[in-house]
Amino acid sequence: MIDKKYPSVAAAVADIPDGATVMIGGFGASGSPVELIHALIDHGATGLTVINNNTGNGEVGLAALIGNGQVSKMICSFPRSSQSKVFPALYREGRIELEVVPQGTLAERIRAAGAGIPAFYTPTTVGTILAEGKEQRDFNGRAYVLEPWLKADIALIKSEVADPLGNLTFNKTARNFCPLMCMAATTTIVQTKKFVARGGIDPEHVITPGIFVNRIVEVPDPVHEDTLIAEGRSYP
Amino acid sequence: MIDKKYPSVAAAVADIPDGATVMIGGFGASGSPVELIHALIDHGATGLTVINNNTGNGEVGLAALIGNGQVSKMICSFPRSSQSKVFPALYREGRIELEVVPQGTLAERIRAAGAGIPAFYTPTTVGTILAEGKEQRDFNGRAYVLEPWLKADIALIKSEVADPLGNLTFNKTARNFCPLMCMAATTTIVQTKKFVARGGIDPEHVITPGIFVNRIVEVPDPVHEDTLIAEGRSYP
Amino acid sequence: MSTGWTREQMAARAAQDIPDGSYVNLGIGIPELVTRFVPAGREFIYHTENGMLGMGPPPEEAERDLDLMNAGKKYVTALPGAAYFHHADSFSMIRGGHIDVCVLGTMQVAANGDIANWSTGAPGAIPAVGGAMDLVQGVKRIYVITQHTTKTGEPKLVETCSYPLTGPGVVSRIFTNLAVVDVTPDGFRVAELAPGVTFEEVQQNTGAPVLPPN
Amino acid sequence: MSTGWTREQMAARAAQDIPDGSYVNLGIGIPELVTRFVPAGREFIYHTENGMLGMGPPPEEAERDLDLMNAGKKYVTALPGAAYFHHADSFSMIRGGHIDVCVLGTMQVAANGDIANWSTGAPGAIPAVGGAMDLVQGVKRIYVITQHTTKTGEPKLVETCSYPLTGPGVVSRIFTNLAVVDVTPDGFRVAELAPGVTFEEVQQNTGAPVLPPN
Repeated sequence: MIDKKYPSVAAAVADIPDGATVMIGGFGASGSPVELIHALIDHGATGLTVINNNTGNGEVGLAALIGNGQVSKMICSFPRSSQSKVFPALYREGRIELEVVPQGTLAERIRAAGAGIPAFYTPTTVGTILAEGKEQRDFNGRAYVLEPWLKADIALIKSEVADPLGNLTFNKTARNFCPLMCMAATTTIVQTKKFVARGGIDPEHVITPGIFVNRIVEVPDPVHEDTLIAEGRSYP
Repeated sequence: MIDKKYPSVAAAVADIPDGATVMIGGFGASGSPVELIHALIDHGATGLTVINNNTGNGEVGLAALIGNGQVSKMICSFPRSSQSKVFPALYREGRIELEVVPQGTLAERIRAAGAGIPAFYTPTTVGTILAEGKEQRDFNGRAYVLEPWLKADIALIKSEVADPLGNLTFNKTARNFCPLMCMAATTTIVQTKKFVARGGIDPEHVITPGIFVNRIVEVPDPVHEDTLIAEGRSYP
Repeated sequence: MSTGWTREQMAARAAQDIPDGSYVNLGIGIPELVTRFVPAGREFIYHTENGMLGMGPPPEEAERDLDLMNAGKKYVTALPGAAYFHHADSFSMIRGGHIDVCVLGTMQVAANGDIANWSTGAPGAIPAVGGAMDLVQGVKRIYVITQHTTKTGEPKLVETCSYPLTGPGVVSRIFTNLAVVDVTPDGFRVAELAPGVTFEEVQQNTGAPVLPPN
Repeated sequence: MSTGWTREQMAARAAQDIPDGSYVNLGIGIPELVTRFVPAGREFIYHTENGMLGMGPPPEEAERDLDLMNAGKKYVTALPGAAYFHHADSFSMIRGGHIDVCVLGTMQVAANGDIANWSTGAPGAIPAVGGAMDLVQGVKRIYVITQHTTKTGEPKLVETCSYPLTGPGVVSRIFTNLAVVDVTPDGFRVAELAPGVTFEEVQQNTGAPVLPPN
């Protein structure tokens, strides 16, 4: 019987190589897979390209991964926020690369990778400096730019419920990029709050079908990034 | 308070004009909005372009709409089946036009229309006669064809549960093209088996958000196309 | 000179121009106040880019779900009839033209409807675009609420944006403290003046020619 | 001459080559028999194009749900752990390379892996492609199960397909009644002969050169 469960977050991330491209689910703190990210810090892989909407907050989770010098490039839509200090400092020192992608284009490029669509046209960025260097083309009298798919080696994802086949549900707006990243990574690693037997998720309510998931770790009481930040915590 | 409910299938389809492009949900008999289609037959609009995976079965539903001479063009992936007689006969007489689109490309073109993506690249049809006349291009050493979005004026959809805002769920594989067509039509008309108050659908379980739906008609005991065909029925 | 409308009055005036049943996306800042001034008998449904329709007001602290945020990363609630969805679906709603109205703040708007509200273009600034460029290209109607001038008195309604554009030719109407200003094929045109504000005051505080009300 | 393997034996032989835990899409006809010959200790998860993973066997008539069909429009069941999804997601699984194995029937396969299984190209025939072209381009491994020759004895394994292609160079292995045949850079190569069948018989019934087993 197929069972994608792994014994620990450490085991689940143990083979992530240096130089990997890693998608990390979440929008700000909502849906951030903090335990998986901290396991990746313990694991120590470096030279990572990380894809996330943001660049982390405080000194935990994604910000801690960046602060630990493991990330050489960020691909995101919004690299600053009121509580992000680690990335801006490194960026100003020229120690980390940045590719800014509009949020909707970021989502669509990730979906395209999962869907086998190598490129698509979108009106977003037309007439702006972010369209510079992009191929442009008119359809029905309107201008669009060509955008390529965005793939990853690894996705780190937080789910609410998972079953042994990898079927997932998410909690509220913690869903955000997660179902798309599950589709677009070669190896999708999930930490789940609840692990249920087969049949424990109604087939009508599955958000991410198990075909997009490779490894599942049960983390029954996940910490929330916002809580850690409110407590002034840092990692490691 | 927003309430998209309509009093009857007749009222919901009353303004569909001659020459409209109409998406009809369903895969074969599964998910076919039979009552809405029969209302469209009663309404009598002609010169329609219909988008569906198939061309109907027996002499009810979509097959009856075609048989009634209201459809001038079909866009579908699989226009024949063991029980489809109406379309093949008209097609051989040159009385109806046909555009065959591979099933996955059909789904993706419809989604693209709903998502504001005017065109995308896909490997499907490369090296076949269905790629003739299509723009072809290599990405990462592999050939792809360019496919345009596919929009419609109207979508006729069958749902399992709907609320006044137009949030929808579907029954099992009756889901098929329905959520995509809801996104791609200017006016989406839904017949629902159950109509519930706001809050009657868990926000986590909504399949089609109400923003993609314009009109809802409650049809509590919908006939199933397979049942009508087994009974040898025809319409009108 | 009268300073015209308050922040709340600007939001209330913008809300008047949003039809009943609209799907609405609100930018951060003054646009968020629109929710407090929905005209009687109308209902708007709020979309947030990170994946929800039917967004409600902030929760009591005890009822917070840390996973229920809006695009500004503030805690919110879900109203009955809400729906959650992923980012690709959320931006399909935006890019596909399904959102009726987007109300944004801005740094500059030009007489041809160009908007610049994402970057000052200053050297060393970290570029951060978020969903701004998707919104201005995709939403059916782009409204702007803004003070008519910067804190130092510089016009925000200008002939040509000096900051990098968010999108070209997309704004249809601007609600400022001084006036409601339409973007027309002939440039800015005052649609309505705030109480005590004269057309001349609007012109003096605008960096491009302004046409009087029709 | 031995006729070699039966339909069931062909399906069972194909099933041997599908790894445990595979996501599998089965074409109509002999490929459907694969579900009956899953090797002990293995589990396959079946995908159907119309929107389900975890497809189970046909239901008892009393337990039928008329809305629960497979891509061949036959009534099926959903196993525990199944998931429903819409057509764009379903073909994302296919096009995006997430399905491990697709087992198809065919009219012709060429020595370079070209497959023709959707149309005879006959004048007046109504073209009907369904999901065939998506499957052959998207699924990681394309297997074919087919009689080695047509009912009239014509080879189905040929030098060049005379029927319109479904996809070029996509087939990796063919399971016929006579042999298991690999498509290699050097053309057809027999991997295994059915009991009582000789290599010469396979060559005689094939429309292109065949290499002997390695």
